Parts: sequence; C-alpha cells; structure tokens
Amino acid sequence: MLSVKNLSVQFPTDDGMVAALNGMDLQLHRGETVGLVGESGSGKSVTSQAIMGLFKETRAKISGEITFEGTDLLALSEDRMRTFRGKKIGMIFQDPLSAMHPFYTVGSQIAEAYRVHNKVSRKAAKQVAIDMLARVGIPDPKKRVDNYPHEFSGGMRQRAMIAMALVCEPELLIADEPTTALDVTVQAQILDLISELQAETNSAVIFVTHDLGVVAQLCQRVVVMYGGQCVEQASVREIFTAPSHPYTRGLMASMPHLSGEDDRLTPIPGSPPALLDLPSGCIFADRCEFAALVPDNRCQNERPQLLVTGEHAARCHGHEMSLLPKTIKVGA
Amino acid sequence: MTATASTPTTAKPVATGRSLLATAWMRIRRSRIAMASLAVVVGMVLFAILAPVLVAIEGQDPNTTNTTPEVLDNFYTPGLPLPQYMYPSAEHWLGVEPGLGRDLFARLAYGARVSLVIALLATLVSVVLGTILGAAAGYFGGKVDMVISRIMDLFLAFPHLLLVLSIAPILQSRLAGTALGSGSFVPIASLVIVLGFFGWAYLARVVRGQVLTIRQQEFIDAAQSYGTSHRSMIFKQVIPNVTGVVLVYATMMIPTNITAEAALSFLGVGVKDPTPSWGQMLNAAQAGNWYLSDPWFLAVPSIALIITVLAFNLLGDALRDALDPKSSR
Amino acid sequence: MIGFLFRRLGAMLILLLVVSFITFTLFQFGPADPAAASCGQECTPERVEQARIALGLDKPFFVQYLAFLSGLVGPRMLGAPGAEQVCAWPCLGKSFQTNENVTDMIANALPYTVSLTVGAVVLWTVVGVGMGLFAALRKGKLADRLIVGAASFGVSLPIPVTGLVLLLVFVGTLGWLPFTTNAIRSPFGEAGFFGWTTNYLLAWIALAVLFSAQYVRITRNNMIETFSEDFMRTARAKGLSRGTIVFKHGVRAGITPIVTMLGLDLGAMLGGAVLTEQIFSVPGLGFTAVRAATSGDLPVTMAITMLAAFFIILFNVIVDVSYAFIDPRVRVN
Amino acid sequence: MNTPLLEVSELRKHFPIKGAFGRTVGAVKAVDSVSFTLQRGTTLGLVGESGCGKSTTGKVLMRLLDPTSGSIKLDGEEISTFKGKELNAFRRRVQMVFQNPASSLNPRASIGAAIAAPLIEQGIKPPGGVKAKVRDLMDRVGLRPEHANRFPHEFSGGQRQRIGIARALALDPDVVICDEPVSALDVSVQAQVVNLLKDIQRDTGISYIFIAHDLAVVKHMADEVAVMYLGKIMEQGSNEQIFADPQHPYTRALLSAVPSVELDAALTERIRLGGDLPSPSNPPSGCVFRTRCPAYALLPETDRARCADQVPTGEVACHFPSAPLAAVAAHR
Amino acid sequence: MKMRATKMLAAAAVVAFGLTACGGGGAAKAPSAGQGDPYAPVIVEQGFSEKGGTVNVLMSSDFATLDPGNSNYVQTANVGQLYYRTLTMAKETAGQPPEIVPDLATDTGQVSEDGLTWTFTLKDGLKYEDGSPITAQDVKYGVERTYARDVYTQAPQELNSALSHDDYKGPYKGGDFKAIETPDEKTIIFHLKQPFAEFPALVSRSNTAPVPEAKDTKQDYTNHPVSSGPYKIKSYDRGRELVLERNDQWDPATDPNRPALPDEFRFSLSTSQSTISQKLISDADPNAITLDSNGALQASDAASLNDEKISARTAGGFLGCIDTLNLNTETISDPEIRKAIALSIDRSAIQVQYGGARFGQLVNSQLTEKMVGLTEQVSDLDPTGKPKLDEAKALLEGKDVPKELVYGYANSTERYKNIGTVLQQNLKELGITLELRPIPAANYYTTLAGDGMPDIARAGWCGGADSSSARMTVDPNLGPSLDGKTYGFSNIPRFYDEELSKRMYELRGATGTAEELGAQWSDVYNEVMATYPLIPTIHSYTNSVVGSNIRNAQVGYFFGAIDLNTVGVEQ
Repeated sequence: MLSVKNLSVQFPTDDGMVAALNGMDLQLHRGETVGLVGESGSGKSVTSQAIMGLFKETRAKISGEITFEGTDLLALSEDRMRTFRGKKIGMIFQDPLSAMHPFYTVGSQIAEAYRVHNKVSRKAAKQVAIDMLARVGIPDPKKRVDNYPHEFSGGMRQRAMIAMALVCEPELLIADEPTTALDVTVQAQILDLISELQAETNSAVIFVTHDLGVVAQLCQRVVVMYGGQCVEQASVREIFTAPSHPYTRGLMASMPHLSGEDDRLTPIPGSPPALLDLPSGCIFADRCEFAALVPDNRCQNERPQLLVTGEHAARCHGHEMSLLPKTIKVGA
Repeated sequence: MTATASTPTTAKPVATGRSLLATAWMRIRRSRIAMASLAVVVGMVLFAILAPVLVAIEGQDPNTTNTTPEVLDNFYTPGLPLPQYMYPSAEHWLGVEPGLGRDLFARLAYGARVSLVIALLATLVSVVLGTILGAAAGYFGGKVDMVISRIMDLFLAFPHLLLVLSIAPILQSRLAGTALGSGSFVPIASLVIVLGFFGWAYLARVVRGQVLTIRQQEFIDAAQSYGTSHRSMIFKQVIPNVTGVVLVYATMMIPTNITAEAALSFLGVGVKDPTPSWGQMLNAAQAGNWYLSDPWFLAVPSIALIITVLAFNLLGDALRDALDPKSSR
Repeated sequence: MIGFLFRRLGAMLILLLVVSFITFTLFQFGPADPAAASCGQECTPERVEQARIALGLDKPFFVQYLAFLSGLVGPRMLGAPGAEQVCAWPCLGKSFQTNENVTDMIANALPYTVSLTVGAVVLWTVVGVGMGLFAALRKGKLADRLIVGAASFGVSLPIPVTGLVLLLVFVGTLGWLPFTTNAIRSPFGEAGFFGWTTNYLLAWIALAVLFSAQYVRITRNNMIETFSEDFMRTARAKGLSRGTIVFKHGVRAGITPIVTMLGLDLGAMLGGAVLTEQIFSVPGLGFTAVRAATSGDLPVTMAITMLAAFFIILFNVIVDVSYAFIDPRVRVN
Repeated sequence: MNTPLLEVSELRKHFPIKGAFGRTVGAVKAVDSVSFTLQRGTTLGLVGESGCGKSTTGKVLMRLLDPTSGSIKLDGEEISTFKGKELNAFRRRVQMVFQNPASSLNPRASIGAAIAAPLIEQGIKPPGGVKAKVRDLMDRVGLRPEHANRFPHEFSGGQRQRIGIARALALDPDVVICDEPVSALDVSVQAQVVNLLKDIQRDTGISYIFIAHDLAVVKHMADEVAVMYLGKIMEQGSNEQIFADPQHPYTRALLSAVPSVELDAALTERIRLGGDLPSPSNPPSGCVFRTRCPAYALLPETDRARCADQVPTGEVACHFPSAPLAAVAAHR
Repeated sequence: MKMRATKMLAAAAVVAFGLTACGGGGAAKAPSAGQGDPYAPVIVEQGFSEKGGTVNVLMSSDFATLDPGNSNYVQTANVGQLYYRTLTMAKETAGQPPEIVPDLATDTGQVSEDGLTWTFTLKDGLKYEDGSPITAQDVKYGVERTYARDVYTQAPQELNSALSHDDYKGPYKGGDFKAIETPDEKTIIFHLKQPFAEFPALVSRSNTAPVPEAKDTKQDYTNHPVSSGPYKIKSYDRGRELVLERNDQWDPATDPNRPALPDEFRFSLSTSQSTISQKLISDADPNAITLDSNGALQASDAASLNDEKISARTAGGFLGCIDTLNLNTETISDPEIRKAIALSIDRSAIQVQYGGARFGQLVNSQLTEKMVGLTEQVSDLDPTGKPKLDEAKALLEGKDVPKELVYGYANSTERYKNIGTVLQQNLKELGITLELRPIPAANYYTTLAGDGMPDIARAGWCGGADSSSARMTVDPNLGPSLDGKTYGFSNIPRFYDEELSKRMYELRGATGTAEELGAQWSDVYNEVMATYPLIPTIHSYTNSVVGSNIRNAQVGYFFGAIDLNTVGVEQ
C-alpha cells in the first residue's frame, strides 16, 4: 500500500545542510502495523512527516519516492496532497496539548477534520464528533465535545487526537510517538485503544517510537532507524530473537528489563552521529564493536546497502558478509 | 510555512568547539547587513570622537556665525544661505545653516558627540538599573519582587514622553549650578538622567522574566544544593545568563534613546542651541519653517539620525538572532 | 471575571493616585513659578504674593494636594479668598496661564487627539498587520525580504523627520494637502469625512510609518512562530485548505500579542501623541501638554498626565479582558 | 542493624494555593506523610508516575525546599530544621544529580568551573588543589580532563549527565539524590549512565536515592524500592519483593502497564487503570488510590467504606492487598 | 512712580506662546513695496466705507482674557475696541503714535489747578448691549475691580499707580474707592497722588471700561464681558472660536471714532501659524486677517512678500516696540566696559535674526522721531549696526574686563536665543565668554526684576499708552524708584546715577507744555545713554498679509497687528 524508496530529507541550517534522512526505505501493507524505532535524531519523525507531505512548501530538500496506493505523493501538488491528508492518511502527534488548537473546542476540531472531506452540516459533523469521542472512550462525550483541549487530561487529549485522526477513517494512520509524553499507565490505555481501533477499521499503522517494548506489544513489523537510515527491517519476532544489525543488538542489550536479572547493562559506546557531517562509510561504524571484523576498513569507507533476505533486511557489511557472531543475547 | 522547526535541531551536534559568543560572532560576521550596520555604528562613533579633528581639517567651527550678505541672502528670503553656501562645498563640507550661517558639518560632527553620548550614557544608566533591579526581583521573589514589580508597573503606566517633557526642564533648573556643572552640560546631564531613569523598567521586566525562567532551571537548584551564596548566585549564576538579553536590549535601547534625545531637543526641552545635537538641529530646521525653503538643512541631521538609528536597530536584530538558539537560518 | 475586573479597577485607582501624587510633587520643584508667571512683567513682590494666594499656592503641599483630589470627588471652590467660584465636578483646577477650567480644556483637546488616534490606528493596523502577515506567508522570499527591510527602515524613522519631510513634500512642495487646521475636530462636522481625512492624513501617515513598521515586525514574527506551532502541523495533517489554516488557525492564535500591543499603543496614543501633534499643530492633549509643561502650568500638566496614565491603564485592563474573549484558557482562570 | 544513614519519617510538603487577595485557600499536598530509611552503601528507588511527589521528596531531602512537617535524620541528626551555616555544612554530605542535561549546567560556565564550584563555594581546598580534584573527578566519570575548559553545549546529553555526576561527587557526599538522571537520555546512553552510577557506588560505598518513573531502570539500580502515588508511598520493599511479588494493586498495575519486550507478554496479568489522576489539592479521602483501584469496584460495600474512611498504612499501604484485581482494562 | 507700559508685557506674552515666528534676516535692503521711505506705513485699500460682511480673524492662540479689568494684552486691547469703550481712546492712525481722543467722555478731561484732580463727563445716550444706561458709577466700578489684584492678576496698573489711595483692595474687600468720586451718573472725578500731564492717555486704558456691578462674574467675566461698544459677543468657545456680532444698542452718534464696518467678526483661535501664513499668502480665505505678531509670517515666508500681488495685500507699519539689550549695571558697573560691549556687538547680525530690514529698523535710540519735543540724539553706535571693534578694544585697555558673562533669554523664542549666539561670538573678540541661559518665558520679566537678572538680557519696550511722550519710555526704563533713591522697578539695566536719576525724579512732577517736557526727558535720556545701560537694537516693523476682500487694513502702532477698529470687508 505504501512504499518509501530511497527517501532523503535535508534541512538548511547555519552550518550547512543537515541530512535528517539518508535513503530511507519502507514498505507497508494494508492492515499492518509497523513500528518505526530509533533514538532521537534517527529520522523516524522526519519519515512520518515526509509521508504526510508536511515538508511541502518548506525549505527542506526532499528526494526519493513515496508511493501510496500507486500515487507518487512527492509529485503531488499541495492541493492534491490535501485530499490525502486526513482523508486517506491520518496522523497523531506526540504532544496532544500543543498539537490541538488551544482556542477551539475539541469537538469543533474533530468536526472540522470531518467537514473538510465530507459535505455535511455543522450539526451533523458535531454528531460525528460526539460519536467519535465515544468511540475513543471519552466518558460523557456530549458534554466533553464542547470542552477545550486544556480542559482535558493528557490521556483524554491523546484520545481526542486519535478521534480527530480517525474521524475520516483513513487507510493509514501515522502515530508519531503518541505515548512518549504519557505515564505508563495511561500509555497502556492508549496502546490498547490503538490496537482495538485498528482491529475495527483494519487500517494500516505506522507507529513511531523509541521504546522497543511498545513495539513488541503493538507491531507486527519493525523498522529500526539510525542516523537517518533504516538499518534493519523485520518482523517483531525476528527482531527480538535474531537481530541482524549490530545497532539493533546493542539497543537490545542496553535496555534494562523488568524481568531480566539484576546485572550490568551493556551500553553502546559513544553517542549518536551528528547529522551535519555524516561519515562516508557506515554511519554506525564508529560505535560498532564488529566493525573491526570487516576487512579493508569497508565499514569506514563504504556505506552498506540494505540487504533483504526474505522478510528481513539489514544494512550492515558484517551481516552481509556473515561476519557477525551468531549467538546474541536477547532480552527475553 | 514551516512545520518542522523542532525536527532537525534536536540532533544538535556534539563538541563543535565554539562558545556561544563565538557562535554569535560567527553568525554576525556571516550576515552582510549586520556587518554593514556594525561598520556604520563604529564609523559614527569614530566620527563623534574625531569631531574636533575633522572639523579642524575642514577649517570651521560649530559656533561661528556668519550672517554677512555674502553668505546669507538678505533680500529675497532673509537669512537663507546663498546657493553656494547652502549645499556642500570645499569650504563648508555640508553647507551652512540658515539664520546664523554656522557651518553644518561642524555642527553635525559635534552634534554626533552630544547625541551619542546622551544615548550611550542613558542606556548605561537604564541597563545597570534594569539589570540589577530586574535580577533582584526575579531572583529573590516574594516581597522584593512585589515592590520592584509595582514600581515597574508604575513606570510603565506613566505617559513617558509627557513626563520626561515635564521633568527635563525641572531637572535642568535644579542641576544648574550644582556639581553637575553649568552651561551646555546641564541639559546633557539632565537628558541622561531622565532617559536613563525612565528606560530601565522595560528592561527590568524582561530581565525579571528571564531570571524567573533561569531560576526554574536545574543548575540553580544545583548551585543551591552545594550552598552557593546569594551573591555568587546572582553574579555568577544568574547575571551571566542574562547578558545576552541585556546586550540585545541595550543595543535596541541606544537607537531609542538617540530618537528620544532628538524628540526632546526637537520639542525644545532637551539640548539647546548653541550646543549642537541632532535633535537640536531638527528643532532649528523646523523653527521658522526653514525646512520648507532649505530642505537640505532638514536633510543633514535627518540622514545622520536615520542612518545611525537604522544601523543600531539592524545590529540589535542581528545580535538577537545570533544569540537566539531558536533562530534557524 | 467580575472579581478580576474589580481588582484591576481598584489597582488602577491606586496607580492613578500615585501618578497624580508624583506629578504633583515633581512640580513643586519646577523652574517656573506659576504665581510670578501669572502676573507677568508688571510684577511686584506683593503682586506675586497675591497671585500666589489666588492660585492657592500659599497653602502647605498636602493641603494643596488634598484640595486637588477633592475636585475629583465633587465640586470644589477655586480662586482668591473672598472671590471664590465653584468649579463643577470633575474639577481638575484652572489653568495658571489662562484661568481656563482644565476640564473644559481637556474636553476641547480630546476630539483632536481622538481624531488623530483613530485614523492612525486604523491605518497602521491595516497596513502593519496585513503586510506582516503577507511577509510571514512569504517567509524567506523576495517579498518578505523587501517588507522586512522596509520595516527595519520604518522603525528607524523618527517622527520629527517623517513629519517634516511629509510636510515639506506634500504641503510645501507639491501643495497637495493643506497645513492642518484646528477647525476640524471630527468627521461629523462641517468639513465632512473628506475634509477630516485630508486634514489629518499626513499626521496619520507620519505615525503609521513608524507604527506600521513595528506591527509588521511583530506580526511577522508572531505569525512565523505560530505557523511553526504543532497545531498548525495538525491543521495541515487534517487536510485543511491553506486559507483555513492561515486565517482560522494561524491568525486566530497569533493575534494575541498584536492585540496586546494595539491596546497599549492605543492607550498611549489617546494620552496625546506629543510629537505628531506638535509637528502638525493638532491642538490635542499632547500639544496642550507641551505648552503647559514648558510654562509650568501645573493643573493642566497634571490633568493630562493623569488622563494619559488613565488611558494606558484602562487599555491594559481592556487588553486583559479581551484575552478572555480570544483565549479560552484565560477564561477559566 | 546500626542507625540508617538517612531516616525520613512523616515527611510532608504542602504548597499553599493562593486565592484572591493573597489568601491561602488550600494546599497541593505534593508529599504527604512519607517515611523511609536509607542504609549506607545502598540505593533506594523512588518510583511513580508524574505528579506523584517523588521529585518534590528529593528536593525536600536536599533541602532545596523546606518541609512542611516531618523529620529527616542524617546519621541520626535531625536536618530538617537546619538553617544558615548548619545547612551549608549539611550540603557537603548530601548532593544531587538532576534530570535535565540541558538545564542542569550553567551554560555560561565551563564544565571545569561547574565541577569546581561546590568546592569553591564550600571553601574546600583539596590536597592536590582544586584543579587536580576536578581532573580526578572528570576522569572518574569518564570524561577527558583536558576538556575542562569546554562549555556544556559542546557535550552530548550523556556527557552532561556525567558532568553533573562529577559535580555531585566533588564534595565526597554520603548520599547522592539522583532525580530522574537518565530519563532524558536515549536508551543506549542511558545504560552508560546507569552503569557509571553503579560503578561509583561499588567503588566508594556511596548511597543513592534514585528517583525515576521507569520501573526497569529502578529495578537495575535500587536495593530498596518505594512506589509513590499522589504524594504517598503505596508500597515499599526490597527490589526482589516489589518486582517479583508486588502487593499493592497500584504497584501491580504499574508493573503490568510497562510494555514488555517479552513477546509472550500477553500471558502475564494485565491490569489497566481507568480514569485520571485526582487533583493533589483535593485528594480522595481514605485511600488515595481508591478512585482508580481496579480492586475497589469489586469490593463489598463495607470494605469500600473502609477504603474511603481510613488511610492505609504500613509497608503496603492497602487495606486489601490480596484482593483480586479486575483483569480487564477498566478504562471504559 | 510705578509706570509700566503694557505693550511690552503683551508682546512677551504673545511670543511666549506663538511659534518662533520669524528667524531669518537680511540687511539694509528695504521692503520693496514702500517707495522712498522703506518704513512708511502701508494701508491696504484705504478709504473704504461700506458696511457689512464678515471678517475672519485667524489666531494661533486664544485671547488670554476678554475681561477689560484683567487685561494687559495688546490683542485684548485690539479686540476690546469692538466691545468696550473707555473714557478716552487711543485712536490708531497707520504709522503714527495713537491719538488720544474722547470716547465715553465728552472731552479728554478737565484738570484742576494743582494738577491733582481730573474730571470727566459722560456723553448722553450711552447704553450697554442689554439697553441699560452706562453710568459714571459703572466706570468707577470698572476701575475699582482692577485693584482686586488677587482676582485679576493681569489688571493694568498704570492708571492705578497714578491715583491716590493706592492701598485700596478692590470692591470685594475694600468697599468704596476714595480716589474716584461720582457725584452724579455723568460725572467722574479722579484724585491723583502727583500731577500727571499725560493723564488723558492713562484713562484710555481698559481700566476705565464700564462694568455693571450686577453683571460682574469675577474671573468668569472674561467669558462674556458686557458690551458697551459696537459689537457684542455672540458665541465664545474657548480655545476654538469667538464670534462678535453687531450691538444694536450702540449708538454711532456717540462714537465718531469707530467706523464699525463689518457685520460680524469671526475669530478662529489656535490655528497654527504655519496654517495662518499659508492661508493668507495663498488667499485661501479672502476675508481673513490675523492678529498674530509679525502677521504670523514664518522666516521662510519672507520670499513671498516680494510677489507684487501679495505685497499689494500686505499692510505694513511700525509698532511702538523697540528692542534693547540691557546690560546689568550692577554687575558691569564700569560705563566704559559697557560701551566697549555695545560697540563690539554686530547689530546688523541681530537684525538678520528679526527677519532682516523688512521686519525691523536698526535704531540707536529708544526715542522715535514721532515723539513730541524730541531733541537730537547722539550715539557712538554705528548706524549700520556694524561693530567698532578697534574702538571697543581701545576702551578696555588696562581695564579689569570680566572673563565670563551670562546672557538670559526667554526660552520660548528661537530668535532671542539666536541673538545670544551672535553676542557670544562678538564678545569672544573682547575675550569674554558668554553663557546662554534660557529662562522660562512665563517668568522672564520677573526673573529680570529679581535676583536672576543676568549680565545681558533682551527686552522690548513699546512706549506705553501715549507713545508720543518721551517720558513714557524714559522714565519706566531708566528712571529711579518712587522715592528716587534706587532704580525703578521696570528699570531692567538697574540704572541709577545720583545726579541723572534725581533729575528724572524731579521731571515727573514738572509742568509745562508737551514739547517742553519732551525736550527735557530726551535730554536726560541722551545723558543716561552715554553710560550705555542698554543698547537699542531694532524698531520692529510688522508686515501683515490680508485676504483680498479686506479693506482699510492698517497696522496699529500700539497693536502691532491689523487694527480691528478700522478694518472693513468688500462683499
């Protein structure tokens, strides 16, 4: 349904162009939930916003290809893109308080989202909003429809945000770190809600997060991002049982687990790369414990390609040359 | 429209090896407008400092009148400089003024001294008052804040120009014959006091706001946690962090004060003839509607004023952009 | 809300009282002796003394101040002992210079200041906010840079310069417009709307050049900031049209600081645009105040200072209240 | 056991709510009757969701805030009433590591100066001089001593947290209060800091109060754990006890809400909390958790009355710790 | 004897609020309009006598007062001719000092043998605007009011200081005034302290305007003074507009002095001077005139006066005022140093500051040739105003010359400040540094009279009510105090010379013909001036452009502006 190929996004800054995304690839099928995982600056949010066409008419430079149901989204004009936004692709954001307009009632904002794509009266749209609020589990929706976002609690706001994104029943929902700002107990509610709604509507979901646990709970497939690239892509089970990329492995190892034994964590040395001045070789090479295993300094000099084996893809010379140790420590 | 401001900056590169001021300076140096403004500002300051030298080179004097019929018309429009004296010439680089026939270049140069000295000193007074009071209000909070804030409200609620207008003559009469001197120095001193004293409240409010934000920051808690004294808290932790804001506001305040001097002198309560200042020159241009028959007389101080104010404003803008971590360009 | 208003008005009264007290005190140190001024060249010390008594200046400072305050509460007696006259409420005293009732003087001057303010405010708001918004929408493009450059230039133009240049060009040289006359106070008089407009046009423009430039800057900056808010991204993500996004979501949210600034400027302007009134000889409050201040006419200066402070504070309150209409978050608190 | 290093009992911190005309119309009970002890060389984990009062507790312990009532004893000495010189001397013994790497360092001071500041303010002259001590501290936390002249913005988040730790260690304190020291960091970096803190404890025998919302991190760090909710401690106990056998319904809900990377997570008990956090200025009577307690609804009338009337006390602040919980999400 | 002219004060007051009229200048060239004598009076369209029409009077500020009992202002005196009458009247003829003619009274007064009692008789048929008769008691009451100085701070005092019983406190506190008797409704008798030959001129002042006691509203009388003249107040909106209409109770038969041509006068108050001059020059309002000083002309407007069409509409004439630079004889006590200062000053440059020759003539004496009995005046000052530096320096040889002097000026007037700038430069040649000290305009003369008198100060003297009498200039300016022991109060240079001051003191009471007295005063003046207590500079000449329908526009010698009494309008 959605195919992202070799997508690159660059932003101009004081110090030159920042490559926020460097050849991103992503495939998504109908009804599927894909987790986009990575640390800050890995390009996961940029990817989701690029798909939504939010960089159109900005100073960002975009190249590559985004095809949605056969339409090249990048080639679309802003006006044509509008017919996709909200209608076919819905989006929810990390911080619902700032993502909702503070001066309009929650109901009117949901109704507005509906009325853009459906010719209905104000009254009917409001009823749709009330129904939608009920559907996302907001108690007393008839009353709450006239509340302002600041009168909602954080969890309720995120529910309302979801209602807004789903009011036109889009085929694709992009959730950009929707639970990061929430407490765990509320996060659990929201995750439940998203999976329930997805089950009801059978829409595809791109779930952007930095939390592998959330991915494990919600997604079927995972895309691991690092330095603006997709470094590994596989089903959840594959990722957690047999990660191919040293970064994914490191990420697993450095995560504290609730059920794990109380011993030392194994961090990834160093820090994430500066997007301003990316190395010409593998972006992860300077933090990679296996880079030394690959001959000819390939990791330093040559950027690895995404190697697809079946449903599993990884961007690593070591993996490509089968140089990585087989035994890996898995969180479970 | 950008919906992206947050995205790229989150991955701020590590260890670039530049201090904040160095970054600011780099940004300023990169902007042609900022550099041009800086050049004009420096040039104007040099112009003011070197006024006696320049005027000596020209061979004129700011106070020598020349009302002979060879210089000033005495028939058609009595007092109007004859064309060869009205406009720039080798003898009078910017011509002479109508009525008294004094050299315009000399008056402009000496006027620059007066105008800039007033603006800079008044700004200094405001900045010192504003920073200290604002920082004290923000840092100590409670009753101190209450008292200082109410005073700030009062100052901000006062119709400034009206009050300054009423106070300037009072100050001038009170200052005359005191240690602050006599003659031309009195109006200058009184303008510095009046403008300085009325300019601090806004800066204090800004500083207070900044300090309140800084107080929320954890390094203040941290400093408190190892027992930092109030003194070093204010001077080592708080004030260094408002210097950027203060610097920007000071740069913005200078043109405001230059304009204020011009306004007050224009209204006749500021610098008075024979002491030249740009405002006094504007006043002279309006007197007797001279500007209608001798527009050049209006143009000389106006252009100097506009160029200087514009340069300071642009420099202030550039400085603000350069010191603002949020600015994206 | 009512409680809030009540408190703000109370604070306003206190502030006005302080303003009046400070102004009153300042004038005790003034260079001009009003008693001497009121009897001119023929003054003998004895006449100055009589004038002092007639003006009530012989009384102790606080008695004078309280007498002044009493005029704000009810009618008050003015004049030499034995020849007092009633000064009707609200009594702000009589001018030391012309013996005119200050309340009447202000009532006379106010229409001019209002005329000046109304036109200028409309002009600069339309031009400033419009261009600022346009520049924000064209951020980084040529139009934006031109507008920003013009605005930087505009804020650097002192009113005396703009005013005199406008007079020089449009009145002196081209003769397209007349010098301002005091015969026109409002668009409802004999001169009509057209006469009123042509009379004040240059003064409006002089003010608008400076203020528009400021409004362009604040509008542009605010709008750019607003446009980068998360909820604007949400609005785009909903698929709303550009117009809806810009006006319904962007302008509505970004307008608050502009309303604040407008309110404060309006308040300040109503107190008298001193320079503009002086340059264009508009006999409004500012014009009157300059005369009074330079000649030590205490009652007039005090009254206008207080009125100006009143307007500033009043519009502060109005701005605060208007927040509640703009921003629902304020409404609850 | 000898006297605990730190003994806190009945600690309260209420923030007054000012109404019109400066009258106090109520109080936010941020910390309400909290008691715990900390043994030398151990770590006490203080865990809970946002607004539970864990950070306020830390600040009161640090005496950045004055307690409303209650006692704090350090080595048996009552320190909650210290003022002036005494307080200053106390500060040498207790130090703090802060949450936000961006704001916990003065941007205008070099990191060398930041680390030296406690020594200078306390007037301590270490044997080899301040510079040597700073160098030593930087070395200890894994920073290169030659970077002492650099400014905070030149360091990554993880490095800045190290600087903060070095600063806290400068006075050789007995206790370091770590207020969410890793929550702002990426997973891979987080592990570095967690390990560093553990190493320091191992080397110096220092004690930590470790405040966090992330249960997994607490599990890795703490010997003892206290779970807070709405200003009160719901449950405290040893690490093993809390994570292996939680008694309080809130602890259990919290644990079950954490998304797990275990792919068989569905098998574990899933407890979902409904509703929103009550206002700390107007907490429920009796048991503060009762309004969201999954067990409460299932309790018989008399038991519910007890929950509403009596404040539960003890290691497990629950009247019915063993009550069966509603297994299904209660959020509708 | 306290004798102070009003015009000076009036000029100061007007200028204080007027814009800085006139700053430019030019030298010897005369106005082009006048053939021959450049300072001859110019009357626009003389000889017009048609009644009717409206005259629009443009003014930059409101009248300070319309109350005749509280007026020391020329503008009030000018408009006052239209709505109040006095015992005698100073009737203006262009270019001439005013002529004292009977007005309410049948003649200019009968003096007693000892010169201490003057008797006037009212004409028949005199009525107020409400039709009630004007009585001698009303005239007396009008004078009485002017003694209530606590109420009427601007009351003219020339007459009062000549009358006996000058401790009188006014009608509100002092009861009946013994110095004036009114034996019947028509007769009014004044008792004087000393003989006063020019008494008929004193009763031409507004003090003797009748005020009906029943209509006296004290300070508020200014809002509607009861008319005894040809016009009455139709409406008065302070600061904005005053309209005068015909008073149908006025009987022209009783009043040969007032042609009263227009039906209505409409005063636009506080139009800016720029607007006024622009309107007048462009003839935007053909019925317009102005009362502002210098015809509201701005320095840059001078050029337009060279246009023949405009100069044809420009009334011109001297006004009585002569400006002087007063040297403080107490601080600069050596007459030779004063003379050196006087000789060093470039008065032609000062003339430029007045707008050049067109706006004022350089004079070497305060006494004008119009004065009765004038003897020859000698002066070492250069008639073209050029400095005589060598002579001045020679005078200072071996003297203890002051290093620093102070020049004080009224802060509202650009021109006076500019004069200081000229002086500064001139005195530099003598090695004297001059400080320019602004003095608040409103307090200017009080400051000069008090401790604040600087070393040099400008002043204007307008010759008093009877400007044809040398005494009216010499005595107040340079005369001694009432007891003859010190300088008089309006004696700005603080001149006192035992011999000369005694002579002036004695001359006050002297009797003789006007010519004899005039000659004696001008002789004294000549001797006083040899010590240079003051330096005469400019005799101002007013140019006032009027609208093209305006007729009979003459510049009043006393008013320094268009005389409202004679003006008419073509319909």
